[in-house]
Amino acid sequence: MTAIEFPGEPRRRGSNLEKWGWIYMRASGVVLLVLIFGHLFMNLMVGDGIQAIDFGFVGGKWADPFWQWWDVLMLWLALIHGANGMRTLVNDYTNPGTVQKVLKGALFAAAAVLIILGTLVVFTFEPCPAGAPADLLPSFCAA
Amino acid sequence: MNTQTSDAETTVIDGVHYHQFDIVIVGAGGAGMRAAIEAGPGAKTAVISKLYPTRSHTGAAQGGMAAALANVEEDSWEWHTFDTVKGGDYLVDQDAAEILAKEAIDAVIDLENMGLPFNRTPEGKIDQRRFGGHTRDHGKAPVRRACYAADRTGHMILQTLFQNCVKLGINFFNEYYVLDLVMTEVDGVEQPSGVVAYDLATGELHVFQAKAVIFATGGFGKIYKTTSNAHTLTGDGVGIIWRKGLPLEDMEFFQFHPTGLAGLGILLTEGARGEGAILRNASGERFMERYAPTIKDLAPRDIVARCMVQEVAEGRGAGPHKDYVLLDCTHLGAEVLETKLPDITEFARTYLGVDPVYEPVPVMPTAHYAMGGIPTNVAAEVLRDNTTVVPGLYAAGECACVSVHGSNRLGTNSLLDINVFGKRAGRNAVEYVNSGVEFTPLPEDPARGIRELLVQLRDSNGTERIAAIRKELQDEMDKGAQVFRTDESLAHVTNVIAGLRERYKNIAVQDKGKRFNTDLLEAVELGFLLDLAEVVVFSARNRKESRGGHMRDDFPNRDDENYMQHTMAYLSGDAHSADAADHIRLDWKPVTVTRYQPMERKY
Amino acid sequence: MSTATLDQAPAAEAPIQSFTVTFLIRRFDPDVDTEPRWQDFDVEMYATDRVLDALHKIKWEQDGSLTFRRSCAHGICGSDAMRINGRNRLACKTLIKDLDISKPIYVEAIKGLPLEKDLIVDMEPFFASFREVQPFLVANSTPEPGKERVQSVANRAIFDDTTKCILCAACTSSCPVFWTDGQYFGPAAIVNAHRFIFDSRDDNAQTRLDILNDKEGVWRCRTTFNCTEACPRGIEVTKAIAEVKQAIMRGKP
Amino acid sequence: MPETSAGTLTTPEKPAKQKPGGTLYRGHEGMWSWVLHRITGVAIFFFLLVHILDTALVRVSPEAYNAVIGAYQTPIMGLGEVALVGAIVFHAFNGLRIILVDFWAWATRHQKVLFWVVIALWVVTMLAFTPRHLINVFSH
Ligand SMILES: Cc1cc2nc3c(=O)[nH]c(=O)nc-3n(C[C@H](O)[C@H](O)[C@H](O)COP(=O)(O)OP(=O)(O)OC[C@H]3O[C@@H](n4cnc5c(N)ncnc54)[C@H](O)[C@@H]3O)c2cc1C
Ligand code: HEM
Ligand code: SF4
Ligand code: F3S
Ligand code: FES
Repeated sequence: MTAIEFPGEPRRRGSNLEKWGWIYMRASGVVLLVLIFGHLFMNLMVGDGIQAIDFGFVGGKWADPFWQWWDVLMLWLALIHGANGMRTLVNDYTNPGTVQKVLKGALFAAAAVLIILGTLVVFTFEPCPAGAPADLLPSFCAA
Repeated sequence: MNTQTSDAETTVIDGVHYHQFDIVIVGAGGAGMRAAIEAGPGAKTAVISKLYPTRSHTGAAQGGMAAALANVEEDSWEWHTFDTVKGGDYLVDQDAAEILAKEAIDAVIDLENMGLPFNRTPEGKIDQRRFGGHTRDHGKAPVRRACYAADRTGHMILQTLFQNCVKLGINFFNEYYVLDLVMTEVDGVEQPSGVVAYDLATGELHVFQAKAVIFATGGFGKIYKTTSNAHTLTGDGVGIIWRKGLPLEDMEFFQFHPTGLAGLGILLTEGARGEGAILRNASGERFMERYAPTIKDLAPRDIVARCMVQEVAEGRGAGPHKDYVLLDCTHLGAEVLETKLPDITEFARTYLGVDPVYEPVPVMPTAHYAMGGIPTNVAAEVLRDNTTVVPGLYAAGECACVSVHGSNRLGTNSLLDINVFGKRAGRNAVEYVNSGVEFTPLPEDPARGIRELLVQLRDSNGTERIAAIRKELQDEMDKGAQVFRTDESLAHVTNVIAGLRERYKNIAVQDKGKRFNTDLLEAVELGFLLDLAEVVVFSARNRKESRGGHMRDDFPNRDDENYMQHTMAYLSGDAHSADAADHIRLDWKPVTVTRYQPMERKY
Repeated sequence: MSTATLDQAPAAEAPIQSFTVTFLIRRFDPDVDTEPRWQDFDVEMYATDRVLDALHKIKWEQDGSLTFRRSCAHGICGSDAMRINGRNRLACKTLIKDLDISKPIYVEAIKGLPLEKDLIVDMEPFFASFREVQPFLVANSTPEPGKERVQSVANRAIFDDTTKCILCAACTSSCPVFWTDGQYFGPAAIVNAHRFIFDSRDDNAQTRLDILNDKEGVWRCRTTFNCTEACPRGIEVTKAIAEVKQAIMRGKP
Repeated sequence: MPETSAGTLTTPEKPAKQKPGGTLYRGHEGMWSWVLHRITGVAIFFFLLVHILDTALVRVSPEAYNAVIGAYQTPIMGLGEVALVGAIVFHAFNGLRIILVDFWAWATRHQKVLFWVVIALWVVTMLAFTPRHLINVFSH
């Protein structure tokens, strides 16, 4: 009867983790603020800033477990935070159905793959790979 | 879909939908929903309302609801009865007033138990405030009797009742305009068999067959221009009853509330004066001291309104045109205004740009409340003459006349009225439908008259604008039938109305559509307004005395000898004839007096 | 200044001057139109008139088919929420003097509910959400017969703000989250749940908190504050929503 | 929100073009901060995806990593980094504002003020960051 249709349909109900998602966004946000600002400061503000970043710089940082953990923590928190935030957008702008499922699946997959990849990279990182030109490596490799 | 209903058994014949309910309640204001709460659990009930329930004008009521709870000071229901009788200038049926005052206490407690958030005393009990005409010990001093929730008492009542209807799962048919009551003769007795309603959304007609019908359609303040009433208060229910040939009682008594925002009519509750606000004229004088030395600004409304008009008439009005007086709240302080009178403070700020904390507010009387209406007995049963009831037909609320308000209603007694008599109507209707009565058969094509009326209106291509006729009616009613009336002014209005009724036959409805055709409905509503205004003026002309809300300049005194009785107006003859005398017949109905003999009314 | 004198009388002193104001109204008649269309009307108005007066003037003097809801005309019944110059307001509470009349005034129906005709939308989804939060007192205790339940002034004050709601839908239809898919319960439903969750006489708070802990419940609110700004009753809607969120986290009111 | 403004007080012109879909809702600080928060959040997310991948190149070889990082050091990317940091800083500060608004009644009442505080902090932070970063980018 209505010419301009109601965008919605009967409300879906059921148990959900929205509350935890909401809390997580805030908790992770506060921690991320510290982690990301620290990260940006170290990488962009100290010394020559972005110009100083190269393999050697990264290697130098990750030689220290402190920075390893820092970055891994940042990786996990940010990806989950970001992916969960993106899930909110998908919920807002798509209707339940295949498209929505595919998008959410893609978000989940991307976050999972990158978290695993990133974690592996940080912890299995080899600062002084054999055969690499010494001028590209962190200074301590010279030894 | 504008309804919240579980009514599955609908049949459609010739485009008309047929429903069947034990009880049909017309109107979802305070009275209608209070009845529904009583009726819903006991019988299959439908509430039909032209507005969403929460849009009803009960929500506009501000000041409070009277009950002798004695929570803050000594009080008793006898005193309340006396005040009601005296306030109504002894035209009150005293048996009804007694019931009102006695059942008030339960009515308030019921509402509280249903969840209404009353203001509280420091001990956590329902707080009470002063209100016009409510006194301790038969007029000795103002008493705190009005239970309130800030200045939103009506809002809270309406919401609370609606919430409880939701809780009970009451069937609502919202934005359905009831346009006719179907009466069928059974064994020589006319009784209701249903109502015909127009679904605003679709333009389709619905017939609701019912064993009992309760009218709770509110007032008809829109016959006046300056009024505190909503645009939708066009008296449809009262008009329907009138057109059925049933009588209307005491229609000449219309209450003008003293403190409407000047020029606008928006109400500032009497609760303001209950909290201590003062009326002043241009020179700052507290003029009520002269007229009612004992209770001053808290005299009943008819008296205060009259004094205000008199002050202005005698040149003591304030403002550039000396055409209003001032309500001074400045000494109450921001705290009291913000906590106890927040809404009216905002109204003054929004609509007049006046801040009551710092400046007095321009006010003038505004048409407020119809004391008259559909005559009922104390069981809320509608009367067809002075004593005979129409079986299965009930009325409650402002559309009804019990009469607990006589010739002048006391503030806070109407919210009480809708609860006490709304409840009685619902309860008695349940008892009636469960007493073994059958559905009264509907006549062949019960919607025919209405269908024809609507087709005729929709197709009308006359030259008269609905709004122009309505405006002229309202202007003239304000001039000739307001606080002060004379035979001359009333005769003039009578003529004007006759002319307008003629012009009404030649109106134009511009919207030819079916869906949400409010243009069409405004035309229908105007028809009711014209009918009712005519009865008001005709009854007023006939009462050659001054009493309560009816103040005749040419007969300034109360005349108990000739007029201590209710007016009963009947439609007789051709409703369309030009001369009201050709189709209105007036009769009298005695006033029930139990304890209080008429006395002079001094405050 | 407690005594008033003639020259203190405010309001009426303003010179009575009228203006021609142009209104652009988004019209839609389902019987004829497939799409809403804008139509303009010129109306003579006074500064103290309200937008509702303008709509009435148009309906009564120019085009009787213009359709809108209204009743009380002073902001108490909640009939006439509409989008005026891009914001949700009550037509009867919006004064011409508070608008910029050098430009046309845009008037359109509230957003996010099905458009029925001109300024009228179908309110049923809105009321359905309202009903779903169980907006009524559920008390297990029985008060002494013939007596009120006792409630302290302080306890009464906790939920005072949310008792003011007139169910006008200005808030819900201003909420960007509600616009997206109309699934969100919406601020008005939460306000009315709040009204009972924090009423010391009520014993059903947990149920309501569970209902609002839904996917479409309070967590969808992104604190955009459009609701709070739109509310004609001045209810601090977002604050009420925040209080409900916290009650859910605490597990009790 | 009238796009086409009109003439004088007494004779407003008819706007030539009207919005068929209805006007844009004119929300206040709360709504616009949310719009910005959303846009910046999405932007950061997509950057993060790329950023993890490029950083992962350290596992491939120093040359590969340095080649990609080199791209970040060009002037054009340098400006892009300013935008990115701007987005992160806004999102971060506004995120804090949202958290305060959620948990602290005072902040709920004064969210508008807090929005302007966020903007002020953003300006200060960007003033500290941008010149230094751009000098780094352009001085090499
Ligand atoms: C501004 C104001 C302030 C007031 N303050 C107070 C106060 O402080 N204390 C006090 O005691 N009293 C007060 N009153 C009076 C009191 O509020 C009213 O008299 C009372 O609320 C009337 O209630 P009701 O249920 O009879 O009618 P209403 O609340 O007016 O309801 C009428 C109902 O009937 C329906 N209806 C009408 N016609 C039709 C139709 N044709 N078909 C279907 N449905 C129809 C409407 O939709 C509506 O639901 C005040 C009145 C006003 C105007
Ligand atoms: C720097 C510290 C950060 C803080 C303090 C922060 C804070 C927040 C908060 C509180 C929310 C919830 C907003 C709401 O519920 O309305 C949020 C949402 C979001 N955040 Fe962050 N965040 C930060 C970093 C990030 C990062 C690094 C990303 C990207 C990976 C990101 C992406 C998002 C997204 C996509 C949303 C959803 C936006 C929306 O729903 O509108 N945030 N952020
Ligand atoms: S909360 Fe305010 S805006 Fe929302 S429905 Fe209630 S009164 Fe209207
Ligand atoms: S507008 Fe909507 S997002 Fe929340 S603050 Fe109000 S409900
Ligand atoms: S008409 Fe009642 S709120 Fe505007």
